[in-house]
Amino acid sequence: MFLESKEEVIIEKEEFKPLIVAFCCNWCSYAGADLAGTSRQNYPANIRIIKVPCSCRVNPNFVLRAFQNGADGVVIAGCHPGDCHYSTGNYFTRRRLTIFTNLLDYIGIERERLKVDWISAAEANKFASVMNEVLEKVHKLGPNRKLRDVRWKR
Amino acid sequence: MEEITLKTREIAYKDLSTGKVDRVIGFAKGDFIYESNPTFISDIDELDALVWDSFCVNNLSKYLINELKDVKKIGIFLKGCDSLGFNQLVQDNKVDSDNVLVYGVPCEGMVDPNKLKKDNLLKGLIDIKRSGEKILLITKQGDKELKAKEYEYDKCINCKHPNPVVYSELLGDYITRNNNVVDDFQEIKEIEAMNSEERFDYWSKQFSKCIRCYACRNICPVCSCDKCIFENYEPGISGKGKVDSEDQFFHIIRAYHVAGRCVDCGECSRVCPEGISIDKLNRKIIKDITEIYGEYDAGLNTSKSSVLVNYELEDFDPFESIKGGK
Amino acid sequence: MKKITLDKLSELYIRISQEYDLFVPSDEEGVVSFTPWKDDSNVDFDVLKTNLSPKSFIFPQCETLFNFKSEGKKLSIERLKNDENKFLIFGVRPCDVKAFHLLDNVFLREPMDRLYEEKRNRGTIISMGCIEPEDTCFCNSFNIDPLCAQKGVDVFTLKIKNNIFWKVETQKGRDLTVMLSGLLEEASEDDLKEIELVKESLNSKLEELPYFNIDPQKIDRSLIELFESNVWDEISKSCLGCGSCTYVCPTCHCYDIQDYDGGKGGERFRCWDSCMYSDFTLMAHGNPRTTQKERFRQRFMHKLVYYPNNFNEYACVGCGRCVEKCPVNMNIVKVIRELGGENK
Amino acid sequence: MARIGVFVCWCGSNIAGIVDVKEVAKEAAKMPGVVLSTDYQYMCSEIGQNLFKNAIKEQKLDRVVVAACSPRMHEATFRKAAESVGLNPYLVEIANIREHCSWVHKNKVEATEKAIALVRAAVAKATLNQELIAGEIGIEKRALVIGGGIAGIQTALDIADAGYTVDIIEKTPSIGGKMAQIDKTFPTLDCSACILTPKMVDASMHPNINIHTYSEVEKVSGYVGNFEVTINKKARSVIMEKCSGCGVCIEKCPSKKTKSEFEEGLINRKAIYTPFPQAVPNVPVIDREACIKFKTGKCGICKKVCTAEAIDFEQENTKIVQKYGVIIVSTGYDLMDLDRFGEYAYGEDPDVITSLEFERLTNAAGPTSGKLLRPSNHKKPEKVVFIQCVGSRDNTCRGKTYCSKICCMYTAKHAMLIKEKYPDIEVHVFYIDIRTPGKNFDEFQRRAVEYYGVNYIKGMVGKVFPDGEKLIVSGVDTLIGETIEIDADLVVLAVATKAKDDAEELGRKLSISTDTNNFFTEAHPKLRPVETHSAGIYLAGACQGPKDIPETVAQASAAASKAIILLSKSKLVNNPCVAEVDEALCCGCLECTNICPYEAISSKTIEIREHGKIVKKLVSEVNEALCQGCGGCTVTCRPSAIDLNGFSNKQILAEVDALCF
Repeated sequence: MFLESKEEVIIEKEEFKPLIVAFCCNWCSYAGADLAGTSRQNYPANIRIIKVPCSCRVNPNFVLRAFQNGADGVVIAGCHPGDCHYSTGNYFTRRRLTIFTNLLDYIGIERERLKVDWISAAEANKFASVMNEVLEKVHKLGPNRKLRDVRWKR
Repeated sequence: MEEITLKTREIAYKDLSTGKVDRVIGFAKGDFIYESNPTFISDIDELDALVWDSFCVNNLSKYLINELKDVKKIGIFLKGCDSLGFNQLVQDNKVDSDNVLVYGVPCEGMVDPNKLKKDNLLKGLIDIKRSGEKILLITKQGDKELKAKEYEYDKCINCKHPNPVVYSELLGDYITRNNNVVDDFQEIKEIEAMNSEERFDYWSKQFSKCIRCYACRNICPVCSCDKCIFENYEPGISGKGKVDSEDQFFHIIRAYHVAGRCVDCGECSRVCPEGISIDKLNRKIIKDITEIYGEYDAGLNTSKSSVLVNYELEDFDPFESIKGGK
Repeated sequence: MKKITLDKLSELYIRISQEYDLFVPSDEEGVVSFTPWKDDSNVDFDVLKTNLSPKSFIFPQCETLFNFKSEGKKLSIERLKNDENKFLIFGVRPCDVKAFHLLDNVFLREPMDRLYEEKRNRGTIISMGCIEPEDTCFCNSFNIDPLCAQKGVDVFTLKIKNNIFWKVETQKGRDLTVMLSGLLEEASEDDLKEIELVKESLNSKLEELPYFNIDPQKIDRSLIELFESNVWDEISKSCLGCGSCTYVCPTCHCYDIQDYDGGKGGERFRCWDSCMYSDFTLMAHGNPRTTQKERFRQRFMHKLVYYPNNFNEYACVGCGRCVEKCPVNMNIVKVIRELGGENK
Repeated sequence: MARIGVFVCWCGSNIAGIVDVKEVAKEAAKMPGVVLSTDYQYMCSEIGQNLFKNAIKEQKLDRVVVAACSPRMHEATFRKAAESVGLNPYLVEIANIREHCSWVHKNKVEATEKAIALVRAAVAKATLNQELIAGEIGIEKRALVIGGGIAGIQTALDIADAGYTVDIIEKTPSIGGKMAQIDKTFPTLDCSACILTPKMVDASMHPNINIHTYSEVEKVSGYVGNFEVTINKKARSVIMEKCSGCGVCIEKCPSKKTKSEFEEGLINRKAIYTPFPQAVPNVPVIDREACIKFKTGKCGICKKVCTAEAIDFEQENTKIVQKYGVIIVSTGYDLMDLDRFGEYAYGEDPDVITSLEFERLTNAAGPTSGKLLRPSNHKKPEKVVFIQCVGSRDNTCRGKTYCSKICCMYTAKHAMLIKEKYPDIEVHVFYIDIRTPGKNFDEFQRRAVEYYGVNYIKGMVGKVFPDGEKLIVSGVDTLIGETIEIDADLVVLAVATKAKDDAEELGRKLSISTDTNNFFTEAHPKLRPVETHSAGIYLAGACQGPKDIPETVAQASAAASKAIILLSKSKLVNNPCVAEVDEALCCGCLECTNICPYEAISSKTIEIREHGKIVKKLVSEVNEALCQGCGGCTVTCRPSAIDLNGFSNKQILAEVDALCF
């Protein structure tokens, strides 16, 4: 019995491939991701990027939908405040997501699962390290069941 | 009958008869003594129906949206909390304040029939009088004096705005309420103190009670969209399925949609047939905004746009993890 | 007539729950609703109106009709296997039982609704009469006797002092009673007398109820007259258009059918809908009822006119839940009055 | 049902080396709506593009997905190709399986899995893509150059020569900038003024160039092709048109207490002054802070002596509002201030000077008419010590992390200038490294050492302190590993260059970004060095990073040619991915208007039928020419009435769903 359960634990750990959905702004973070590629950085393949024009395009609906459909973590990355291609977009992002991440945390979603950061087009290293960091944390937390829509089949 | 009732009739008579307003929105008694209902009066002969007592809990201001499509000028009776909602409606361009005469009514707090019922005080109730922090029940079995705080609506107990923040006429004098509130956000902090598992259990239990009747939304003075995203399935954002994830989605997004605009009138929680403490979501956001962006002022004025459509260059930034760039 | 003393109830619950999924009215955080019985459930037989009506046992707010799997471009439909578990609801009030019957009219006529039928068959109903009607009760306006078993009840009970009296009504009820033999004892002569007294005292209590004079029979205008009547403009004004009345109502039975696309698969489900909502009966061309007035009218015309035209019964049982729950205290009683349904 | 074609590119082995492209194509074929799925070595090659075009024609594809490199590389390529065969370019979607997949992942199985997911997302999005037609906007055939240094002048001249009107805005009373202060230029040692002033004159004479000196940018609105700039022309107190530039007013002005900015404060100037003799325009300006008339109301001598009656004390700041098609930023640089570098005794001892001050000291037109004298006692120094990298390549918070690039060369130049004139003066140079890349640069520096015998010491200076008449410079010679002390008469600091203090503020006005050091950031460090991320705004000179004159001039001409390319177009197509309002859903709260950075959203009142009644309704309205498509408005919109073409709510949700598949 004891042995069995132990095995299960191991299997569970091996099988858990976290899914991370990353929203990257076209001008900085997406370009940063490109540069990470050009400079052959390395980060886990479970990170899937969606291009948005600006971090201020990311609607909380999108984040929740990702969690509903089985994402274990969500990343939102934009230009550094002050560097927004649209000059002020990410200032609004910053406020909205400050409130929204707090709200999710309050509802009981671990903060580590929703990562917001500023990554410039030049910060290939940062892009990779942020992604690795997120993945590591999410992996520690294990699969996300919260907000999950039971009807969604993966 | 309370004199304030007479005042409401006087002013309504004055303004209706002089044509200053075409219609007044106020309260009339319902089937039970502990029931005062919204009423719409355009005819001075019907003014005797107007009352003002300890059960005028509803915020009438949202009715202005439709009524103003009907008539030009409206007089409306608003309490402190109502007036905040009114301002927000003006801010959202739902109501043109030029067409509204606000009769402000200072409010000592409204009495919750359900609390009376729980203590079995409704039986044989004839009338109820309010004076300061005491309520006097006049019943067939005789009179009974009660501590007001114990029988007020929860939302009234820590009322911050007993007096209207906007009005063209004030009925009665300003009221100061002695709220011996130690910490405004005590209950929020209690939830924050839990670990994330406990918090999630707490909230999913609350949310799963939801029957999606949308009473919370429809009573809310800042939920004034013509077509709510939760009544429009075309964009494929939300569905009708009664599953936890949908309920959670509804409540999170509802709270987010009123973020920075919620006037904390507590109506959402009052009307929830399942007794979900919805305001604890709104108040969490209010707490954060107050702590991060300073004094929370939704509903206090109609000039400033809400927190989330503003920014400061030096806003607090909780996100930057690994330093780099700027 | 049998009886059981309150102290034996928990024994009774245990016995029942061995055979059935047992649901009892229990108080959680001040809200009384039918929940699965647990040995620590706080059972409450004094509150008449459970927060939600028990209709959700036979007509859940949301139920899957079938699942589908999608592989590449192909879709395949998967039948659901039905749930075999027998369930038993203890303490359903006569008004709510009547409501079951009103739903049967709709769902059990041809073409029969199999999902509904299947649940109806799995369920056993132990009803309980009301000896202390509340201010908001007006079942008598619909000729419901709060002390008599309604059609479809398997066992009818009455809670008087610390006895629960037990009257078998159907075969289902009989089987259950057999199963519980030993727990239930025969009611004595005195008991029967006491019951009679209770019955007599009730009438006076009913007469004192604020809504005693409500009588839909008195509404004498024709469908068209009522439909065209301008009372609707006035009384619908304060309606917020929320769905609380429809969702707490034991007789409202409108539903919507939607599909959920769940990636590799999905499901078609039906869920409660409310005539109060702007998207109710939404069609390709748009919505037939664009104003709240029209939606409001629909609800009460349905309960007081359309349904009776089809089934010779009103689609309201006077439970009074809507009276308690409406955020603005607009309810069917006021509507009936406005339409002239009151004994002067 | 859509007819989608999927094209998976190998990119040689760049993608195919890690991602199983065949597998990806095979999986894509199964996705709903996909009628064709294929792979090819180089989709961007001509053969690849033909394959792509033919497939669209033959298979009647109405959507296409190209799984290849980043859209930032080839999206435009495939959109063009699609357009050429009659498919709306916005029906093309790119799945980035190179930069975001094959290049960052090692595990072939995982990479292939991910590639399939990315393709699924692209297919899901493409299914919802709409035909988008780009609108056209006219171009204001006029250029604005901000900053009248050599960069600005060169840019202006080139654009003007191409036949377009150019306005130069210069903050100081004269154009010329830093180059005008410099004595000689490396590596040729030809006279700076001699090559600059002709250009200044050309600029002032050029029929297509207007120069606004003593002016600043106040506000910038609009967008590429149609910028609207408000210029604040500060009151000069001298009427340009009337002034003959005789200079009598300056002569007679009694106020002498102000340090001359041009002379780096080595001497004073009058309250009414022209920065330097060759100033363009050669019209003085009254410094109202210094002017006695303005301070006390008395005086006014200048007005009395001015025969041209050009003096006007009542003159006020004027605002000019002007439309421009393009803007070139050439605001230049400054020297870092040294208050954090006490060890060099700069500011405490007059004989410690900056390199720019030295330029003035050796300049024939300078305060000492070119004679090298110690500021303290006007004696000829015997020993001069140059200290390089003062604040440059400094990782502490005091200095700048970057190399200021020009110091090695000008220090060598300075050393040579001294040796040339006074072979007897001992010259020592402290340096960390010598960096002299560039044509004839290294030869130049070596000449200083080998021919002129300048003593180069590899090491930093720890302290400079006065010792009687002398200055003791104590530092380390890292080559011999000993501390050495030199009793110098003059110490010249090669102070780090820095971006202008108001660069960030200007950047915000123009909505172009600045980097960690507040230098303006170019659109791409290699491929778009003179463009910014804001279309129609270009960079020239040291405002983008430390540069010497030849580089600055080269970049200036480059920026000019970019500007000319744009101005020469008859029309601009604007980005059709703009916000759109569904008036039926819009509830008129107008929160969207509050956040739009381009003021592209306004409101209007429409009349709608609401059950029989005609009612007025307030709704938002998007100006497609102004909207830049950030999408911020869509999130403020609670009923989702405002949506973004090309990145609609539905499209993004579809992508999320697909990635979670």
